[in-house]
Amino acid sequence: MQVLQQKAKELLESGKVQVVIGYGEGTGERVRPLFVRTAEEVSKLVWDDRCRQNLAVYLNKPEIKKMGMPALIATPVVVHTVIQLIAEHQLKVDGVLTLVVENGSVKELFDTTSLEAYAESHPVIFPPFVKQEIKTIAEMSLHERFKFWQDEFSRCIKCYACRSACPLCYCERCITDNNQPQWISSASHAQGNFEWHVNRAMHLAGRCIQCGSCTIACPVGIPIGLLTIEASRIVGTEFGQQPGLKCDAVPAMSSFKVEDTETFIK
Amino acid sequence: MSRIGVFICHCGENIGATVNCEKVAKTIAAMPGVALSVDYKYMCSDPGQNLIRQAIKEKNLTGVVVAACSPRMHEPTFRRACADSGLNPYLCEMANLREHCSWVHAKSGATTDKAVDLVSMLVEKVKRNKPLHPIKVPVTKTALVIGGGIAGIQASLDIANAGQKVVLVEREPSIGGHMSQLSETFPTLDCSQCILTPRMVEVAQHPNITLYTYSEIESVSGFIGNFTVRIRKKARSIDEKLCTGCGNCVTACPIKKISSEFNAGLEMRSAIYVPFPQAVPNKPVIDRTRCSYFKSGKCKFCETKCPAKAIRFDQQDEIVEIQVGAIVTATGFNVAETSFFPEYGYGKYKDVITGLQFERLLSASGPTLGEVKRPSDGKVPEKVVFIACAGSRDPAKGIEYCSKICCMYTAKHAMLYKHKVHNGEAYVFYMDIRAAGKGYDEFVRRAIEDDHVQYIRGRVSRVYERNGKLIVKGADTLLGAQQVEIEADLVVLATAGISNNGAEELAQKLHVSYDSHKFFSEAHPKLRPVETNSAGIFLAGACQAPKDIPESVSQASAAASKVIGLFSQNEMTREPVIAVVNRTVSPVFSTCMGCFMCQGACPYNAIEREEIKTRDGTLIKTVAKVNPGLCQGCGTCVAFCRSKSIDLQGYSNEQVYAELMELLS
Amino acid sequence: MENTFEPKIVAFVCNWCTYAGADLTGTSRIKYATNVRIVRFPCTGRIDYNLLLKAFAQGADGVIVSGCHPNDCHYTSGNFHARRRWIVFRQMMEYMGFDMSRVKFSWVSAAEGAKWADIVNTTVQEIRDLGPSKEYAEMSRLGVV
Amino acid sequence: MSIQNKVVTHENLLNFLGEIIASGKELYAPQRKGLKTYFHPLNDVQTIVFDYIQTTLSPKSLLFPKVERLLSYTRDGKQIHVTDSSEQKQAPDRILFGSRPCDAAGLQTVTEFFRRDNPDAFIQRRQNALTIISVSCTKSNEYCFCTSVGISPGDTTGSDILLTPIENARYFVEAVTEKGSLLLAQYEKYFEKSEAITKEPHLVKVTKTFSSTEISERLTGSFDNPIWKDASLRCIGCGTCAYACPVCSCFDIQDEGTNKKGDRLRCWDSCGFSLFTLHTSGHNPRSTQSERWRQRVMHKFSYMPEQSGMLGCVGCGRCSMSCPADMNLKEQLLEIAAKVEDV
Repeated sequence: MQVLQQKAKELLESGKVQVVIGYGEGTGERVRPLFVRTAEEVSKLVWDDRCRQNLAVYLNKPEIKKMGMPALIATPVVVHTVIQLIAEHQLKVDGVLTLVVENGSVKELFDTTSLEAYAESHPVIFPPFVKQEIKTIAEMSLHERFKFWQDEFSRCIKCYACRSACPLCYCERCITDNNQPQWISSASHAQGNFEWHVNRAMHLAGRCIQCGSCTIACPVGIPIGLLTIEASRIVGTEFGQQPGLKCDAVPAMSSFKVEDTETFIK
Repeated sequence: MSRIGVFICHCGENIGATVNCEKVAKTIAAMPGVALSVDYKYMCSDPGQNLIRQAIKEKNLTGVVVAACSPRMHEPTFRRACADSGLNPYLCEMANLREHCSWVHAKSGATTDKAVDLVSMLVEKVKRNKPLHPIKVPVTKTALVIGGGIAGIQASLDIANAGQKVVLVEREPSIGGHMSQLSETFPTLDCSQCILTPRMVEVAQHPNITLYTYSEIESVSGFIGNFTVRIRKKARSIDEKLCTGCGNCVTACPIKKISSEFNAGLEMRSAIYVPFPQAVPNKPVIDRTRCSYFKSGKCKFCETKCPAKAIRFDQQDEIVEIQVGAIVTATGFNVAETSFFPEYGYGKYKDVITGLQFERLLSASGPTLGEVKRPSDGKVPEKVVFIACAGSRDPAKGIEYCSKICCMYTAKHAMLYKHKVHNGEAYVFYMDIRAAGKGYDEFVRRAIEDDHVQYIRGRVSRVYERNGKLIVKGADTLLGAQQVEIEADLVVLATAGISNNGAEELAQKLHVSYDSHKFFSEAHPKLRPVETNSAGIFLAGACQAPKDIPESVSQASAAASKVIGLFSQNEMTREPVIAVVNRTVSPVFSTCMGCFMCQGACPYNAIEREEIKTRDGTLIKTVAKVNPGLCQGCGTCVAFCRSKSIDLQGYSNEQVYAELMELLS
Repeated sequence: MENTFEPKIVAFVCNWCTYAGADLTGTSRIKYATNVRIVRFPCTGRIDYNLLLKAFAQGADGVIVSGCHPNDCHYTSGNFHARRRWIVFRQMMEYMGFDMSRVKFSWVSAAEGAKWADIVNTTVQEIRDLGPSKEYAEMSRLGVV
Repeated sequence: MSIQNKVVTHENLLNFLGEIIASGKELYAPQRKGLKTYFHPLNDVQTIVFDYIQTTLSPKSLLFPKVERLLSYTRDGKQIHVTDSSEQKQAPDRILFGSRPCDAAGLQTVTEFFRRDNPDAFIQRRQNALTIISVSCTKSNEYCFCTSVGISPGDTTGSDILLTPIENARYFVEAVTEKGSLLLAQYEKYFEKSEAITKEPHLVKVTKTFSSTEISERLTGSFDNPIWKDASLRCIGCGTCAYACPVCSCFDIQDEGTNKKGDRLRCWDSCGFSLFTLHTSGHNPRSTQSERWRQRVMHKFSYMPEQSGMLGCVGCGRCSMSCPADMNLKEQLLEIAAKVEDV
């Protein structure tokens, strides 16, 4: 924690960055996003296991962009996110200084090579309970899966916290906010909820870096991240592509191979 | 509120006998927004079309649905009829009641119900149609021809003679291509250079043609009518204006052991050289990879001997940027080397040569001045074996296709050999003789019957050396696959025609597709053989597939006529069924987030980046923009766009959604 | 007892291959079931998976999606993109428990008039055997007070 | 109407609730799903959860559901038939058990909100058919601030019956309204008469940290204060706070259907979304998140008191608790109290 504060101080004092995006103490036991703009404030930065919200979501927020060059305190998945955002032209490589803590020291990831090398050596690892959930769903019959998701979605209130918490849901106008035509019913009935979750999964297919921020954000506890994890798993299995590893990656879903195989087209 | 006119066609009995057209018309008349719904015997007839024209005027229609045959048949007809009455033609849609309904179903209530559905969905669609206007694209009336072989020369001359400007780019120091290397041409045996060189000179002197030799295409951007091409003029190391072409430099050059490209490696050239005596332009070039001065900083003999003081060692490559409206790709082909064939000695036997090398041996301008002398010892070969299909039609070699020209030139080679070496023996191993073409089969027969060339149907399994002779082992399949062994003095391989070096790279610069053998792909194998899938880029000659001179020339003329057709108008009109990216007010400007997924999805490279800036030039955001000149309207981008910021005119999200909703309501 | 259920089936097809193929079915006067309604698109690449969802939401019993065979796309690659999209969409829907046996994907070229008739007839029969699709359409009422 | 005081044992309370279910009424009570607690209709009183502070979502949806059909239409040719759902729908008799005093106060605000100007028949009917049995708070957490907004852990506002846990697994029962008295009278056998009991010793102490009237005053004129920008930096713009809130009542009217049939639906909406104020022209009067956050606070603590004399907040703390970015309303209000200058 101290090394991080020290690094933040150096970066702010040298003028290399104008804001350090990190975590600070929040309500009760919680941590919350913190935007440190002066060297005096660096002591507020905290760094421990509670720091799970994907802070890359703030990189494109206009108010934060206006502050100037940001340094982003990153967990491994956040590094994947930064790479994916670069690949999708939402971020320039030199538009953010990514800070990772490793073996008690802070490393600056400032270019394609350092970002990609870090991401390569730090693959996304699911916590055991997520692995268990994935396994449980995989073992369900089609009908059981339908019931499972229907039960989960029945609590969905369409607050779109999943969308807002996701750093890759950066559209200014989400498909669900379209009304000509209204592709996704804005009502939170079973069908509207299903449409929303199918679309979210499809839109994140081959893009979801599996940070779990959506699941954490969901106020009604839907394990919503499992959907996008699955979408990325399908893309990985079928087309051998994984998001968040290469800054110049061609998006899996807007490319194709003549050799792509399927068995369902007659 | 829409005022849609619906016209149900009986198509005589074709629809009327199966579908209850009156009932369809009546049901549709009750739809909201339908101002008129009628049925008629023959809508495509003059009175039928007049019905539409009148109704548009009288009822002030805002849209028309004609329920008749397939839109693939009569859509243009009815759209024209609408346009006649001042209704934008894109406000007219067709429901397919014939091919998709009456012709495939029996007369029944269900068939009529289906007809009602088909019409009603189009009514809902057309309510959301927007007037569209053909896209006008200005045309720059200059053509770029890439490649100065016979195809490029022919295309250039045809376009230039039609009064249009041409820029011809050739990467070698001279134009002429493979044809300039040939001895005589089948089936008439006229001298290749005699018919080619006048054309080369014509190109050089033509006022409408700008010639860039020793130049390559650096980059191509833009679209039909409006390409920007950057050409790299490689440094020739001489001042072309001063050079008189005297040749003193070539004589002076001490580096003389460089294999001559023109003579297919059968002769040597110097480091400063003119590729061949009839070269156009007849100006030397310094091969910097071989020149002593460029390698070690010493020599400059050529400069000393140049009376015109034209040598320029410090010359730099020059980039020329030009604007063109059309591009003809005529980059030709190459032949596989003998080293491609392990069974024939991997190119280690000097007297196993390619057909192209044999051409040089036969040529009066060649290393032997037209006398057939074998490369190893200069002896006149007494027995020559020609092996056809060397590589071609051989999946094991990765070349499944027929190289097409070899049967004919092998016959020619054998014949010319016999003409020159009267008592020599010529054997041809072949798989099939493919001599389709005017006078072609007669030519082969002449070789066999008049010139006694011995044709053996079978493959050669091995060529090896024994006592200074080349032993050719093969089988004669017409004699029950009997083993044949010939002691030859010279073996000529009709090696496969393959795509030219750098073809793939060029295709990528041009964004034209190419096949697995890196030959460029035509837009349609039957109906659009000289076009590519990139509008405004055409194909001529062997860059598309191996072909002979007459075929290359006719394709070149065809490509030229396409270019001339394009240049016949100042503006080109294109179908407005294209994708558009939305634009809205500040501060959003467009809901496009600039992720450019659409760019990857577009087969036509029609998606560009547009920077939205404030008045003082600060970048606000970069968004996608569709180039209307390139977009062909497939709509693949539309389905990819997550924020639904891109839409396809004519098949917009709103339109297709409304169709579906009506259909299932 | 004979199954008299007449399913409602929507077909999303491309203009250049399957639409033209269905035209050929007509010109060849090959008869097939009346249950299918074609919605025409320029290319399979244009077909949004949301249309499939909306079709079932509106009470379709089955959906056919059809276009040019691989390598035959009028626009060279629209069908390849579509294929990739469907590979993911199908699996994703099944992950969420949606029965994809009501969706039939096919390649029908402009020359395959008979194949089109066959696709329609077998799809109608299969959907008829599955019975009406109600569950998804009725979900628009679930959760509404 | 006088408040009749009774006591009930925990066992009898469950018997009482069980009988309500048996009588065919819908009973909504706290139920657990994973780590979250919700008000859900139930059949088995044993599944009722008692050890919660606030439920995850407020009971607001019992009056103001997340999706509600207002009307349906069908069309035949050019004839259109509209069915007004308010004329058709019968509100079911419902008992809400386990709401907290803050929840009950919230329900009252929602009722009031929809009663003003044009009384909303849907919500009124549901309110009439709803009997609210709240349970006083004996525990609180760092998110609670009811006392700062004029409510207390034993407040009867909005409840029909209030139960306050007292010693020996019993509850002190207050019948607050006629509706409450009637219900108690119907199930008299489970309740014992009692003298008035002082509730305070049994209730949790929630310290009053600010004065809402002072906040309201300070907010007037704070529109352009930079505090909004700083405070909303970490807001990610979702609708969680509004949807968890027992008071927020903004909605969006959606027409769903085709040419032939369809419904008009009323759906929850949130001022936190940028779409909320987006005009057709593309102009958005609240184009930044700070403006939207300001709207949320101002509406609850300045505009509502000004327009209707009601606060738009009951201090339950759900908005802060459920916020994915830990936006804390109480903290913000304290900051306003400290920072915003008097006008």
